[in-house]
Amino acid sequence: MDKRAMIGSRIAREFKDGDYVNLGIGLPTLAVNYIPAGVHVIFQSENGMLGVGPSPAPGEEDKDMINAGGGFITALKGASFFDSALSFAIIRGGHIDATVLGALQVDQHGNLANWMIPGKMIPGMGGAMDLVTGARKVIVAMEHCDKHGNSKILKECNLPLTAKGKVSLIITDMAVLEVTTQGLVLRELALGTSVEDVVKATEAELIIPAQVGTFGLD
Amino acid sequence: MDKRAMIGSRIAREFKDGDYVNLGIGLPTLAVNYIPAGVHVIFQSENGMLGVGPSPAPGEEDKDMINAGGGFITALKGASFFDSALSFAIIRGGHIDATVLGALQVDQHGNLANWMIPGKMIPGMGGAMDLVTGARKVIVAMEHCDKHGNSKILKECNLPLTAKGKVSLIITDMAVLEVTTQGLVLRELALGTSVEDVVKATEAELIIPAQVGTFGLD
Amino acid sequence: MAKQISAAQAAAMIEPGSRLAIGGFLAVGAPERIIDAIVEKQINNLHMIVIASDWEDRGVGKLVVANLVKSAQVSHLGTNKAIQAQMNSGQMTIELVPQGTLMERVRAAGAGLGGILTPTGLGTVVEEGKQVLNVNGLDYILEPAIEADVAIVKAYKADKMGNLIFRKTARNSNPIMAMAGKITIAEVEEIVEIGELDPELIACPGVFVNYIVNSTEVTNG
Amino acid sequence: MAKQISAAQAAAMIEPGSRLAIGGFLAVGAPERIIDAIVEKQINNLHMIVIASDWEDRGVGKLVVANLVKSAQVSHLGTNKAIQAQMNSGQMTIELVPQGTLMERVRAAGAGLGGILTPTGLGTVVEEGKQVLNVNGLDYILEPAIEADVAIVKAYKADKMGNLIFRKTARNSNPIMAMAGKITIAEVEEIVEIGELDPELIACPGVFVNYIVNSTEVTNG
Repeated sequence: MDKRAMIGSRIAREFKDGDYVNLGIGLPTLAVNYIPAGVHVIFQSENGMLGVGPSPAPGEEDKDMINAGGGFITALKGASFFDSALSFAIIRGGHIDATVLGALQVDQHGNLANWMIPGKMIPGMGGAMDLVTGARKVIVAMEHCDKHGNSKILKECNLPLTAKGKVSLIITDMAVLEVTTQGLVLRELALGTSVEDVVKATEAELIIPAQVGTFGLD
Repeated sequence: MDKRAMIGSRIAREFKDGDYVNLGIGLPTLAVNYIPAGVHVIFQSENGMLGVGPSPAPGEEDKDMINAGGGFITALKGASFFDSALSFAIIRGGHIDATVLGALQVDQHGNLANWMIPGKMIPGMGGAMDLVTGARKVIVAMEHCDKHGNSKILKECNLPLTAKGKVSLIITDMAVLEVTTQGLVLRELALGTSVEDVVKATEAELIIPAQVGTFGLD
Repeated sequence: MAKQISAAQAAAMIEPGSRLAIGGFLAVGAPERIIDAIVEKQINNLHMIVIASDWEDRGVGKLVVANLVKSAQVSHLGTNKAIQAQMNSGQMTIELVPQGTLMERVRAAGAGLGGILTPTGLGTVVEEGKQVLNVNGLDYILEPAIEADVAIVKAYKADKMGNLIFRKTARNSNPIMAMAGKITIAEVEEIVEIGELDPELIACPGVFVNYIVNSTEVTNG
Repeated sequence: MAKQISAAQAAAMIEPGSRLAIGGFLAVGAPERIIDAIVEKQINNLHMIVIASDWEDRGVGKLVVANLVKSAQVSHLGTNKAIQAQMNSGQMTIELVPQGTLMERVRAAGAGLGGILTPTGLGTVVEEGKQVLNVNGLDYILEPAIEADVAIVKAYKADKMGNLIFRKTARNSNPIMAMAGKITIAEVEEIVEIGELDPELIACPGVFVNYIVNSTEVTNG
């Protein structure tokens, strides 16, 4: 099973009809392929539009139409264009229902680190700090472990934070975890993954309720 | 001679070609009739436009086209419409070359009082405080004395201020006075008015230079 | 997505005692039908966030005349004798706010900012009782954001997603007030299909708008 | 009124050591011709206020590659290896600013405000060394306004008064940067007569624009 597709399809189930959503670049954008029929989600691109549509066909790119990752996009009916200050007023002001971002680390307090590794990689936070601070629901979508097999879900982030205590849901290739005031609750297991697998792959403490759901590609 | 026309024509001489100007309601608006040929001044209305034109012909009023005083207006070619926040960003941000306002009192320190008489009249400051704070040049245009013959140009304003130390020029039916760091300098006399007349009608201390110009309707 | 409702339904959403941010400037660009419906339903004890108190028979002045407003944040009262009388009698509490400061404070609420730092009002009564901060050598008054329970605005047209376009000086405070409501209701002259508005012309994206009221529709609700 | 000049004349107005606010997002909506002219004239020691450092061969990245930038306020460097190398070597001083904070600080300068009060960055390194203020029970970081000597922006069309309209996502930071320059220069794809632009569509009024450069015109300056 394609891990990334599975994460993308699970993200898509978080959206309600009429939601305004900002998807971070990379993995989160896969969610657009799995929005259920009858659910209309309006995607924002923080460089200044609402109503982002699919990528253009080759040869039909418009030089003035990119998303926040620099990729060419199209506009759906009902789209609007605006300047960056209004775009971040929308974000910071709590008008975006959900944002989905990747992470270097996330911890059981809902802290997120996704913008720099000191001494190694400092791309800058771009719009991520505003998104995580302002969106009504912050979803982290990522592979559960890094390429060395180390857990990215920690008791305490040790990389510089993007925002403190703002993450509410973590969706990985292994599990769906909810950040609660009690701690990190295991809500769903990926098909074929056991509770033990998740516990073993997670540095953070996990609360395992009696009922744990499952998810996976249909 | 029409005092108000004389003041209006004198105000108009303060504007340079290409200036962006905000005129307060009442007397200051008379200036629009005296802009010299070849001088193009762009008038702002703080409710959200640049490029205010003359009043519409009777019967041609547009319900959505008023100035800040509530009077019907037209738009000139090159006009633009925007929201109130941008309108005051323009004002507060120092992008308006000159504003002309009436006054209840003005004093030799450049203080202005034009928005309330405690216990009597509290219309509110509207946009006046922002205009006086933000415009590059603040011109007060008014009759020299109130209807009881008392000087409106004082050593110290005793009504609540609109802004502190922001007035740079005072144009009345008797004189043009410049606010300097030394004090209030008599720059011009209205035709038919003597230095003594002005001194007598002014409570503030006046600096009388060797050369004093004159103004009046041509 | 914005839901189409009647002016009466809009008024029915407003609780007595609500903080209302209402668009318009001297009643131009004012949501007259929703204001009428609030008067009709006698929703009282309101706090009103407006540029001006308009006229006694037009704009938000009608709320004042109907004795529905207990307090207001407003920049200008000069055109409405009723509000001045209610202020003098103590029936209404008024915070006079410079117009640019008012707009920026409302925008701050909509934009998730805590307040603004403005030079407007320094050395005047507006400064009294407020924190003054020095930033890079200049003084500014800290003025907190102004939030609203419900924003009621007027636009020229809406599409069914709630995207709004405005006409001439009737735009004024409307796009700003729309940002600040926990719920935002837009009264419009025409509702068009999605895709009919020029995306470059939308001065208030639908993300700020929850409900739309067609002002030309006869309400029965 | 805006004066039409060439890209070379625009560059000649910029002093070495200037603070430049430059529009664009990953080089979309970037004033490429004026950037080229700055490189041509080797105007150095610049401070650059930009959303991102773009690519090495497009947008403001070209200024970095030409070693003309000594410091920057920027939200994202990830697409430009040259700026990361210059940052690591100490050749360039970088203040990383969250994108929304950057835009709002630049807007504050243009709007005559001293700074902003934002929750973005609380509990992170962005907060370090800054004043945190509590307003109505919530904490906000005080971030001062960011002023520019010269703002250089890119628009789709200008009229001869300097009114600007933009196209799609090429609008981005341009109307905001335009507000903050002591001098503002707009590079545009077409200059039209006064009256040809729809007054409702003007996203940056000419009051913010001093000079216009036609990007399609061959410069000889």
